[in-house]
Amino acid sequence: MTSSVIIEQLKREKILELLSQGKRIDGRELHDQRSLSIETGVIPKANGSARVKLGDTEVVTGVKIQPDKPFPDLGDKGILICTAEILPLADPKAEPGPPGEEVIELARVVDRGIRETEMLDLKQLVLIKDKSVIGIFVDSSVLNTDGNLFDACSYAAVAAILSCTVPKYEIKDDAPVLVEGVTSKPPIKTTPVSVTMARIGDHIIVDPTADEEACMNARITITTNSDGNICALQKGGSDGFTIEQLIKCSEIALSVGTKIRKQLEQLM
Amino acid sequence: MTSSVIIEQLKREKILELLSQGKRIDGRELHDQRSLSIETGVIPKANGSARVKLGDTEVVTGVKIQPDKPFPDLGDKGILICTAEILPLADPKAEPGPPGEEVIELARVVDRGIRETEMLDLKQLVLIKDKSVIGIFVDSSVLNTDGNLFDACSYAAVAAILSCTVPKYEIKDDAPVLVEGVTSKPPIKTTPVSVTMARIGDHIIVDPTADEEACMNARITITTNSDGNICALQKGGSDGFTIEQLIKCSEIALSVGTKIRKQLEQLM
Amino acid sequence: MTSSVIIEQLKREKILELLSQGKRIDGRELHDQRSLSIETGVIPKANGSARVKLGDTEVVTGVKIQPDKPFPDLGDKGILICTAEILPLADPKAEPGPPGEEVIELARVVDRGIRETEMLDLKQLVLIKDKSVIGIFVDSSVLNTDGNLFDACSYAAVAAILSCTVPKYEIKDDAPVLVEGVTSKPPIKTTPVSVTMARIGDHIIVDPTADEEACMNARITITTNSDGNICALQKGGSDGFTIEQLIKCSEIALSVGTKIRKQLEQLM
Amino acid sequence: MTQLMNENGIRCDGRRIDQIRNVSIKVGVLKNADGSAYIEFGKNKILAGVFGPRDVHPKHMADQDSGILRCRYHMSPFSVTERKNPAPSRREIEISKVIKEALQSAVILKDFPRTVVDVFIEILQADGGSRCAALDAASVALVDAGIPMRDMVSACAAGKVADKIVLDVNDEEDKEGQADMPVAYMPNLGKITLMQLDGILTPDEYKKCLETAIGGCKQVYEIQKKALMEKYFKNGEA
Amino acid sequence: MTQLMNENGIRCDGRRIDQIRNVSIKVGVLKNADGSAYIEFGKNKILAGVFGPRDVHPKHMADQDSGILRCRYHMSPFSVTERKNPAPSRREIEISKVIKEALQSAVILKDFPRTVVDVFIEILQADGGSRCAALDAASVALVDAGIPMRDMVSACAAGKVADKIVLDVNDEEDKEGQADMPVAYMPNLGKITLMQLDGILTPDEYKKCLETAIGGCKQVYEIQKKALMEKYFKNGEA
Amino acid sequence: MTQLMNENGIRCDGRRIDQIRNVSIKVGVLKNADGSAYIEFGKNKILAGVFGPRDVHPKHMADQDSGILRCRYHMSPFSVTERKNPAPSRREIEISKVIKEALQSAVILKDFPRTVVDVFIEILQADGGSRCAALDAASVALVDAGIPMRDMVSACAAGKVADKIVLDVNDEEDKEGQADMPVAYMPNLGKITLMQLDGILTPDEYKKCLETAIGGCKQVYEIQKKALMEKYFKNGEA
Repeated sequence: MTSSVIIEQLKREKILELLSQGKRIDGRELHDQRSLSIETGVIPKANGSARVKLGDTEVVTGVKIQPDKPFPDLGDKGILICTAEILPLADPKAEPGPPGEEVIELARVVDRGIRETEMLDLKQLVLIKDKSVIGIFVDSSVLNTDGNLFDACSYAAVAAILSCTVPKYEIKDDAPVLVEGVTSKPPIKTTPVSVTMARIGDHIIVDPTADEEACMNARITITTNSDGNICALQKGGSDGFTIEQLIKCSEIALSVGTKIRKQLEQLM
Repeated sequence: MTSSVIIEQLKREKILELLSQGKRIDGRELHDQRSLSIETGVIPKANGSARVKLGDTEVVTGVKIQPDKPFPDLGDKGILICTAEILPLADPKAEPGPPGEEVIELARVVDRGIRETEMLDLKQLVLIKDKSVIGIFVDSSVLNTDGNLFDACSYAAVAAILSCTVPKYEIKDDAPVLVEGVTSKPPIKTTPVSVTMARIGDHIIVDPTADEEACMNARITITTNSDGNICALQKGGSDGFTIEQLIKCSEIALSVGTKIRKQLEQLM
Repeated sequence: MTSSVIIEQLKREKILELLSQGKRIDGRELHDQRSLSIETGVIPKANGSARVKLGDTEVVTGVKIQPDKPFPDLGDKGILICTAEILPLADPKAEPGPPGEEVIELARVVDRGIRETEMLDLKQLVLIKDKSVIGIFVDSSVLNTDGNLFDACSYAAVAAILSCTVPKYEIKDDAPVLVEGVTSKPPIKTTPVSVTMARIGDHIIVDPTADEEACMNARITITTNSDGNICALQKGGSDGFTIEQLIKCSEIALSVGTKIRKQLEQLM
Repeated sequence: MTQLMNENGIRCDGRRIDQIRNVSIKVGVLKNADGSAYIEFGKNKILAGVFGPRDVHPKHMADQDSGILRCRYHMSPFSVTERKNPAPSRREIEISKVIKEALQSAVILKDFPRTVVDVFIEILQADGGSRCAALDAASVALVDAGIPMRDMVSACAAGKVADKIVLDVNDEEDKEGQADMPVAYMPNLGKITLMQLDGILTPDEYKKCLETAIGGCKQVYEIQKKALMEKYFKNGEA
Repeated sequence: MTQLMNENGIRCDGRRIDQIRNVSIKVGVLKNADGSAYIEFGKNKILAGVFGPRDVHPKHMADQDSGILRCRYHMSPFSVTERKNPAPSRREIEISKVIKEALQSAVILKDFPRTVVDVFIEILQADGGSRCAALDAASVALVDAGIPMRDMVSACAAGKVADKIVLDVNDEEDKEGQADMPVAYMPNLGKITLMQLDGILTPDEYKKCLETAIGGCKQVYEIQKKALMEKYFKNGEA
Repeated sequence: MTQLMNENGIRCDGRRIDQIRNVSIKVGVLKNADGSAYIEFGKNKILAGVFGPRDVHPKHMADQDSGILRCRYHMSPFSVTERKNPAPSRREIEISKVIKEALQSAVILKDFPRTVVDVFIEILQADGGSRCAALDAASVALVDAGIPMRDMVSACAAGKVADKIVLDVNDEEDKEGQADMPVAYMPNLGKITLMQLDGILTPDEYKKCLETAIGGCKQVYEIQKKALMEKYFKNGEA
């Protein structure tokens, strides 16, 4: 234990020393993301799926689409539910059991990025108003952690949705019945892209690794849509940002997001 | 810690010494309650509400009224559910999480006091027999503890019910629909009043404080109705009562209850 | 504590020493079961019940029969659910609370023994296809543990089912209504019998006691039906069996099962 | 609706108003428990098992100066008309608490610091008055376990049925009657250690009901003693 | 559907776009807590109670080098239109976390190793902006508890309603408006310690919204100070 | 209803009765785990990750004389046709137990007292025989983690389909077939460490089914060895 604590400490000092020269420990520029690979269709039994690697952070997302009852007072909309889980095999510190506050925050931030950008036109997913709608369940499982789970899960969820096919249901006797072999594309309106940044001292870095997260003062995740608007935001971490830093972060999120959006939209 | 233990010990000795002279540490007579203040309408978004201070014990109760399905085999009655919670900010010993046996007992004793006196005529709360009824949820939150939570919660619950207004529902397509702006009084049949007493040695004292509860041998809560009958009773604590003490307690509950009932009924 | 550990150790040595001479500590032959007593009708308020003593292992099973909704996609079958619980009064090591993996395995093995042999013709338990069926709940409570809970629970569950009576329901307004005073026999197709064996060294023993289970290398439970077929099997324990041992175990299960089946079928 | 009492004052199960149901208690019925008892009280069928004094888990619950008492009152899924979910209900948690408090001043645990005595009660079949019957069995099981006791705890309910105060309310009377008052009593010390009331009584009825219940407790006490005699002094001989 | 803003730029509750709702804060309202505050922020009615520094349970959560901060944001069942289940929802768990993080750099706990400061927040009645109002009360309660602090934390939301950037979004505006941005700010250190956004903003609107929210935080800060003055320096005298 | 076998003894997925599905195993696929493997077994897609030997939490589970083994078999919500609730089902808890017992006599943990080896299995996509495939991956992941082992554990099911004993039952055959018998086998020690059976077999079919399954286990063993060779002795060289 002791030796690993010392190594952690040395790593932190190195990260801070390099940052003071405008450099990062893995050679990236401050506003560079790690290499991002996206593979879709990895779970053929799901209606949509994607496996994302963002550096060494790895996520699989599966989309399940099935008829459901609408939420009360939302009878004119389909259901969208996004969850996230850090599998215990992903991280020596992850533990089986009910999700802790970090995992709940992760799932809710991924969910809001998709919901608040209005990526899916949920009004097109109604089978019988107030009684039966299509439910879209977007479940993300983190397979390996190396920082920035927010973006990795978000990209995997968006990719899985973009690549999914929606089964067709007919109404018989007031109940939905699957029409075999007929599917359609999901009703996509925009492509949300989240970009997570860390503040370490006065430096804003994009896509922090686990080592960088261990040094960060504060974190921010900003999700933008295809029109260049800002649609969802979550600040984290125990310290704060100045207003100038927050404006800079929004600019970074837009410019980095544009590149990622192109990569995601190739999946459609 | 040690010094506070010593103070607790001295306080206990003082309480016992004073009791042997027929006196209480806060100057009350043995069968006096602490000053009781009741304010209703404190939560305007609720259908009824009350904030009760019984000495330093403080409770807020809110009443929510909404359509619900009846319990099986009770299709000709509305639903009444009373809960109680000791908020973690009420007491350094209270903890967040699922309720322990003390809190469950507290909630159930408050509930029975209202249910067994038949305070509400639940038969008047049916919308469609066996299918749709009005549900009355009476949730009490303890904000500060200083003994005798039973009576404080009970008075707050009764006051919130007495002061509530019942929304009107119409049946459309077999489902209840709210009629805006029309309300009625709840179907009140009687005003239950609980009186909690502690036995310390051979003394029966009314409305024990937390310090007195720490010295008590046994506890009893007796709820009476407007007709001077005894309707619910709960003995607690690790020691017992003689039959003479129990009869005396019922007499005290009736006489103290009469005063409280007047104070409560002014709220109607 | 220490002295009881020493006694446990001596008992284990004795069991192994006797086994090497082909003997068991309680005088039984290797393939003998302990004495089995079965009493039915012990819980008159249940639709069927049985109290089983297998040596000092003791179980009560109650059967409750009531209308229920069918499982999705199984609208043409009644519901059968078997549970098991080790009551905290049964064993100093048992604890109140949600069931652990041992108890879940126990319940699932008992359930599969009844389900996989198709003891009950569930197709005869449909009231309205896809909407309303008869549910049979078979709940076993272990009252005292002395090894081989699998067989004791299984015999109690089978006996309770064999001796139960099924109430009659009529359909009124699409809902099942009990017809008082009319019952029928359950739709029994076969009588499953489970036989549990332990391997200690190279010896296969039938119906191990708790002391023998503490020495065993591996465990196997084989359930056979009235036609002499093998219908369910569960291997347990941290070591394995050879293929020859597994074939021998199946033969033992069939021959021991025949005796037990006769005893069970007398209850019908 | 059942007629709860006929014109001769005979109740729906044939009893007089001052008569308890048939009660039988068997001591030492569980091999693994340190003490145990099985009671049939009317249609109630209840097992009580006692373990301890033994180490407390979790340890922070232990009392440095005394043993502690824990109680669990639990109903089997098949014990009532509608199958009961096996998870403990709020009702079972409350009853566990009042039973524990009813036994607490009877047991003497000062000599067993840092230990616990666990009382586990299983309702195999429930009828009116199951908490009293459970207490009666638990009290006998504590004696069977050799736990030092100041007094037995004997419990019986009284109630109001068809406008009469009656002893030992059964299931139908509990559901359709006017009041139910379970009482636990230490017969030699003369103390009531459990008392609850659901239903409406005038002050006079309240007194009568309490006295009636205590009369029932005294009858139960004789049955408890007899059951212990049967185990410990076969054929009534010491 | 409510009309959220009239032709004169007046909002559905009569406010101008740059106006916060009525806010009142009372300090030291709970007898048993080490510090406490009650806030009414529009229709929000919120209690915050602080305990500590005190021993940590469970012990493995303790930090050898510093005190830790814990937060619970909880809604009463009667606080919202539809009765809320009392068990904490995922939303409440997330808000508890962001509130804790918003307070964390304000409190100085280095001198209290192995202890915890617990902040308990109860939403008695919820309106738009309840997490900001909760933070405002919690921050004052921490001061009342005597916890050393680098700065106050003052929180207020801004948002987009009827195509305008407005200060302090209320419930109707939150539900039917276009964006909601809660912000917490340390007024002397100039740091934003909580920030979230739901809804769609152009980059220019984003900047304006952020500045508007910070303006609101500064107004709240004055109210927080006044409330503390009232308790600690009666009549404004030192 | 699918026709499970044609007149030429060819199964619904084109296999002969004695043929296993395509199996591929990749070793060391997870960066953070001490050992890992990914298996595709028919349509099963399964990850296994091993951590340890490492400290046990909670501590009271530790064994003073040996390391302990823990197992979790878990299905992703998207792994099956109907979305699965992420909370572990009773079925998953039972399978976790039988997998742990199947591996227990293969691992040698005597030299690691007071530690735990955790085996985490995630079913990303489920097909018939997922517990066997999971075991095959877990066994390879244990080797990859450097845990000392007496033998590999190789698993494969056999079953009865269309009145024939067949090797390696797939999903359709499992659902509509007559019997399914998963078996795990230590190929060098000749021991069966997992065995279950659902379905009806005559004594002769039982023997044949068991032998068929063991034949499958031996085929899987070769694939497991090849996968390890590929990682540890590139191009088959030592």
